[in-house]
Amino acid sequence: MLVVENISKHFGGIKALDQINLEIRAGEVTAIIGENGAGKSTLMKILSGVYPDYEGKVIFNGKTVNFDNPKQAQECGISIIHQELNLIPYLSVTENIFLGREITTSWGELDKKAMRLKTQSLLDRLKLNVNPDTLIIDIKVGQQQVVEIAKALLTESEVIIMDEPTSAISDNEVKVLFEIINDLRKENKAIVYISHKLDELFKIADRYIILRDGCVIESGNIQEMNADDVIHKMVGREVQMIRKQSLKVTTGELFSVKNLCLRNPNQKQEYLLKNISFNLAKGEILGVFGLMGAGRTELLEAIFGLHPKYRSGEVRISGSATSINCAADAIKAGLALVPEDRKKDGLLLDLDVQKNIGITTLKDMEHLGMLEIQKETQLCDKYRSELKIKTSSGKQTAGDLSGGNQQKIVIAKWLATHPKILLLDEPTRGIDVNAKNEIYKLILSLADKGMGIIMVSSELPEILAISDRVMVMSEGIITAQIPINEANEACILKAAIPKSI
Amino acid sequence: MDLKLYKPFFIKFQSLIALFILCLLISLISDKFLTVSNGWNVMRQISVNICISVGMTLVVLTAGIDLSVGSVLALCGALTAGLLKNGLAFPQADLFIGFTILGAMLVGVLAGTFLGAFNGWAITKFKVPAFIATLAMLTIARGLTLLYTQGFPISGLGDDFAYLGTGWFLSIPVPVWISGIVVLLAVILTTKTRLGRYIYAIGGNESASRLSGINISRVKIIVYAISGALAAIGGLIVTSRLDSAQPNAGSSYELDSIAAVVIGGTSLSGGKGTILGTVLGAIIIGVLNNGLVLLNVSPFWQQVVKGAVILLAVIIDKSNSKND
Amino acid sequence: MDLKLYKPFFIKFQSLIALFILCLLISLISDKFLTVSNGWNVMRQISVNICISVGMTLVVLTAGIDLSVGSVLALCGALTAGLLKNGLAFPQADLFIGFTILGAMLVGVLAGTFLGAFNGWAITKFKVPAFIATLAMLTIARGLTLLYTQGFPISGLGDDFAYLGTGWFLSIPVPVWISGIVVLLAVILTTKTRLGRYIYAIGGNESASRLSGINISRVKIIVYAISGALAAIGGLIVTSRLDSAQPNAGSSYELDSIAAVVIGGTSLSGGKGTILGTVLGAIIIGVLNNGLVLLNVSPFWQQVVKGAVILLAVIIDKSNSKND
Amino acid sequence: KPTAEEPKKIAVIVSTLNNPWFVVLAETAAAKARALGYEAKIFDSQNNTALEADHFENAISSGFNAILFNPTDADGSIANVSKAKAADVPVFCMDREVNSNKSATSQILSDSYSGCIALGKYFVKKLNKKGKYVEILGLVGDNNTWARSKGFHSVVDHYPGLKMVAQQSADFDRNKAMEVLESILQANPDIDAVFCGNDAMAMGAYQALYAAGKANHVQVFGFDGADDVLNSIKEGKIKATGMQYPKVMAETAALYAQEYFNGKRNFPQKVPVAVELVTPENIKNYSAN
Ligand SMILES: Nc1ncnc2c1ncn2[C@@H]1O[C@H](COP(=O)(O)OP(=O)(O)OP(=O)(O)O)[C@@H](O)[C@H]1O
Ligand SMILES: Nc1ncnc2c1ncn2[C@@H]1O[C@H](COP(=O)(O)OP(=O)(O)OP(=O)(O)O)[C@@H](O)[C@H]1O
Ligand SMILES: [Mg+2]
Ligand SMILES: [Mg+2]
Repeated sequence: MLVVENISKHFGGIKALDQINLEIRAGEVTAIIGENGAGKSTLMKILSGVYPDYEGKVIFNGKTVNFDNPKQAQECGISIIHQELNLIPYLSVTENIFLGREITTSWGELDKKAMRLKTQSLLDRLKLNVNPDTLIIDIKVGQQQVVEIAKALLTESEVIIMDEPTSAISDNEVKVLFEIINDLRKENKAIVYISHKLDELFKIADRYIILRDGCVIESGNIQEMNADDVIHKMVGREVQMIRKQSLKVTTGELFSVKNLCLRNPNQKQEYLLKNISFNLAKGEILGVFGLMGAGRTELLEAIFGLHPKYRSGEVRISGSATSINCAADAIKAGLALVPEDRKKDGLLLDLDVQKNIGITTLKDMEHLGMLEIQKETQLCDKYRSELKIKTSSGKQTAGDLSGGNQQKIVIAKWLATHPKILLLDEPTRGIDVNAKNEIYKLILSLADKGMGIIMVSSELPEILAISDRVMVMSEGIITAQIPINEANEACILKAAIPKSI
Repeated sequence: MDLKLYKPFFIKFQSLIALFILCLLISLISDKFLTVSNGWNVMRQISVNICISVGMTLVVLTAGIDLSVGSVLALCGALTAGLLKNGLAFPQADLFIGFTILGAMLVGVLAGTFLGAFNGWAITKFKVPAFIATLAMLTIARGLTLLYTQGFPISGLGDDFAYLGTGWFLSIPVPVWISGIVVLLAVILTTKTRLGRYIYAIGGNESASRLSGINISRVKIIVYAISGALAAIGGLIVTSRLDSAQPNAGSSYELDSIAAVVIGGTSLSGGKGTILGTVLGAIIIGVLNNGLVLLNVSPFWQQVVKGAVILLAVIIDKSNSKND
Repeated sequence: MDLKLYKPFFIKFQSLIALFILCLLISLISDKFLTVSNGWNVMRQISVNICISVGMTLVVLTAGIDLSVGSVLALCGALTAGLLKNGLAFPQADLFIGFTILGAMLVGVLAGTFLGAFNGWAITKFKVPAFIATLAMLTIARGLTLLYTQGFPISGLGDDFAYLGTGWFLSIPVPVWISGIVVLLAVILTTKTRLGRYIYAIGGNESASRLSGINISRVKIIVYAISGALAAIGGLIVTSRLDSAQPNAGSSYELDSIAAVVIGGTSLSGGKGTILGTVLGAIIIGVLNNGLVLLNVSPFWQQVVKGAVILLAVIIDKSNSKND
Repeated sequence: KPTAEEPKKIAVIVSTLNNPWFVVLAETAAAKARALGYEAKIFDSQNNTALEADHFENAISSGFNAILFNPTDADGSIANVSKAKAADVPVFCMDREVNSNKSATSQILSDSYSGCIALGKYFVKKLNKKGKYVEILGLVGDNNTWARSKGFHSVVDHYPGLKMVAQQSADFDRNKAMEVLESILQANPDIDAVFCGNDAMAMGAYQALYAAGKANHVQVFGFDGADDVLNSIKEGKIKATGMQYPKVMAETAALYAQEYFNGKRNFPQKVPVAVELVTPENIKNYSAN
């Protein structure tokens, strides 16, 4: 149905795609697999008309096509869910879904009623319980991603490209999405599916195509593959996947939280977090699981002192009560937070790697009021080799790096502060298997050195793989704390599902 | 959550509080303030700023800015006045073209539209920051005005033309009608049309809008052209009210109109705001100017008070609507 | 990739091309342009704009804007002149405080620092947009200047004070020394100190900076205070050059200095730019002003040409540096 | 150094070109200089003393031989004129003076203060020493504003029957004057006269009165002698203005420059050019062009 012949694409001097040939068939789900930076998104952007200039040919239904803009591709029947969220913050859900494709009355006036109705039915189909008039800024990332999916489903398309549609949503929503994909497959639509979550691919895909460094390495039926093969092909060498060796015996309380509450800034009487109490031992990894909207991000932010006005409760570090009212307090107390959205809250995208890593510890590099740049260079080099950050030099702009390497930079800048407690919010979101593996190794070795770690994640396998203890949250309260040797998917999920439904 | 849906309303409401306090204070001191005739007076005085600020709102909604409004106003006013008074003469070709009032006005508005479109073209085609492109136009249009008028006002344009600025229609001043119609059309544009939707979308997230198939350049050029056209309409009103086109008309109008836009709750980073908010902002500024004169505040103090009130109005706004 | 590393250099380089073309064109037509005396002439003329623009660059790097520089300049100049000439008299308390030149200058600069810090305080404390807070300060400081001077210039400040604006030191005009030192300190600040790093960080990503433990409010207040202090220094130079503090000095200086900043390659959305780029931008504007006069361009045409050249300079810049 | 064949160059530095009165002053000076066989060039200081200083430096360094000067400010411009004197470039002031007897070669001045005294006397007469009036000031930071205001008040303030009900600034701008007076009329609908600091504002004030239907009861006084106002006086719309003679001053200054080049050095320091009171009675002697 959609055939790609000899496509190459350069960005300046970099070759992102090199002589790609592949075919996407109707009635099948084709998975595109590859490391961060392999060129998956670039290829999809070519297919969907975002990049009009490239070498090679795209043949759609037997005809060579060359789209000048996304609209043409859409009108031809190719729609795409982009990897990055592409929503307008101050427009409503309806307005976003219909953007560029508004329904108008014969007067040329926007037909808001019709659009709202259609949106409602789309949202129902996706089981997203959000008022169509809500502004995008007011819904959470996971819900936004569902809106992105709704956007792609609005028009009848023959080819639907999904570039990491599940990076921000949890299992329930993924299940709904997969039902929809199955329906689409039955309607003989072609679906392209990109994800770094390998288990998803095995669940939904029919065929696979592996990309590495801009080249097609292999393609075939996914049934004939297993996870280790895929990883091997993707990375180009054997990867030793991490398995937690043994349960550590951890002693000594490092950190504890008592009766932590957080009021909703918009509705004073409502609580986002209610009476959260738990503790963390030296060298312990506490995995925090919950469904979308459980309040995990808020928990980490509240601990880190980001909402001082709305928070109550007590935080103890090494036994003594500590008041933390801003990020600087938190750093001083030995805390570090790797935020959920690394582009928005973690990185200085326009600055180079070295400046990003140095930003938290500039105070230590001052001599007579001047910065000693070579100290910063040393620090940067140290973490580049310790964390295996792939950059040409410390002077490379952070925004140009792949997701995994960006995440390592954020971790590096926090390790530089020598924290006692590391808070990680979705540390592997959007990161390929190989890089994930390296981050796991890093987390484990930090814990071995005595650091206390709280890791929020929406991926159960990840939680099970590296935690010493699992804490489950739902609707702002802790619903279970399970030692790892008693934990399994069933009992964790049971605790995570909100009681109010 | 539900409150959020009404946020645009809420924003307006905030400025309304500031306006209300202001009116209350002034009317406590002067009994001349809350009269019908002073009401029309204020409305007539702000009609020019409203026209300009409506265009500015559209520009700011796309995350742009238009510094050239004041000099475009002057140039278009002068052009209309010149054509009306002297027509177009080509002595070499022995050709003379006279203009009717409507014809001259049309040329003025078209010229404004063109200058605005040129701004938009420079901004989209060469990726020049809007601040610089329109700053350049500010200087260029002022220079062209001085060249066209040779530095002299063009006066004595006749009573028919004066109707535009000084007449009454159905007991409402004509400039108020004009600004009212401009506001109405702009409200329809922003809330009921595709173009309006795109304006908000571009200001909210330009790259996402591009991916949604919106022709960014076209929308921006149209928006700057509208701003130019509205500045020209403002120029016609000013010229007609004075019965004279002044070469230095409109200087620093850009600051007044941006102030109206921001006081009205529109964010300078684009994507958020309403036309009615801007109208409220313009009314606040107009009431303030009028009040200061009515109270016969000394010209020295006026500027201090004006600055402080604007600052306070925005602070009241912000502190009531909490998180941006 | 490698090109990117040199981007700051590249940006400067771009403006250099524009400057070079400009100088070449002017010197082809006028033999008076490329002379030593005219060189000092231009440098002395731009020294005030350089002082202001350096402060503006810091503000813009944090994604802010400072519209109040012109009137802060006027107020601080007037204050220094007033203290120098009349001292501080408290007739009720029968107290008179005379000021030395250095003392009066210090008070002027402190006043500028304070006004700037006030801007920063309003912006960070009440989340007022920088545009509005500094616009309010523009009006307030101008009003205070008029109040303090009662509308009259303060003149006759003596030869010692005049040295600051008109003297020479080691064959270089004193104002050029001052602006040179300001530039040097600012380059050190932006490249070698923690504060400088924070300024770029805040402009690049405010929420990431906050999470990294940077005290955003403190940095912003300091930056606006520096901008105010540099405007005050500019005010001292202007006052000393004229041997007189003019109540309406510095009007629309904000536009000139923002133009220098943007022509110099600093992005108005913050986080990207250099002090040296701004200096180049200021030189381009200065050379342009000087050249137009030397070439005997008529004053009306000057504005048109100036606008067009600024637009062209930025277009050359943009089209050579390709991606953003 | 210019050779003998090369024509001498004269710079005309004028405070602003944003106002027709100064355009006339500058262009007449330049035209006269050209008519006398010199090169002439107009510099616009845009009411900015610092820009004026730049112009002086540029003019001196690019070899102008004389400067016909309309200062931005009486005090603020002294330093500039002294600079020219130090460089041996003669400066002839036109219309406005600089407060120094040693800097300029000669000053050909229009006396705003005395002009407004005459205007004030006429004002008192026309109002019969009794009534409410409004004063509209020019730019409050401009010394011409105050010269005119003080001259006017030095007469009018002696009459307790004349009551100033509002004093506001309109920045010498026609539109602002109209808007300010519109608002003042709301608070003081019963005024008898308006005194404006220049003619543009007088026209704006008239416009406001006309729109309010009060043009017949309220007398408007301006200053400058602009064409618009001369016509209006003829039509009975405006009561009086102070006529300044920009052309006379400009031509005199150019002639002085010629004499200077021819070797004359002993110029009178101040040459006053009287401001004449223009009223409906004598308007026929003044033609608007
Ligand atoms: N706009 C751009 N400018 C320059 N280089 C780019 C641009 N977009 C992508 N690249 C480069 O092209 C290569 C392929 O990137 P692409 O986004 O297609 O990777 P991907 O396979 O989608 O990775 P991920 O799994 O992280 O999404 C990378 O090296 C990237 O740095
Ligand atoms: N901007 C906001 N305005 C109002 N309520 C919000 C906002 N952001 C979050 N909430 C509410 O806070 C609660 C917790 O959201 P949060 O994002 O912390 O969940 P989470 O468990 O971190 O989910 P995720 O898996 O997406 O990280 C939700 O009930 C949500 O409705
Ligand atoms: Mg991708
Ligand atoms: Mg979260």
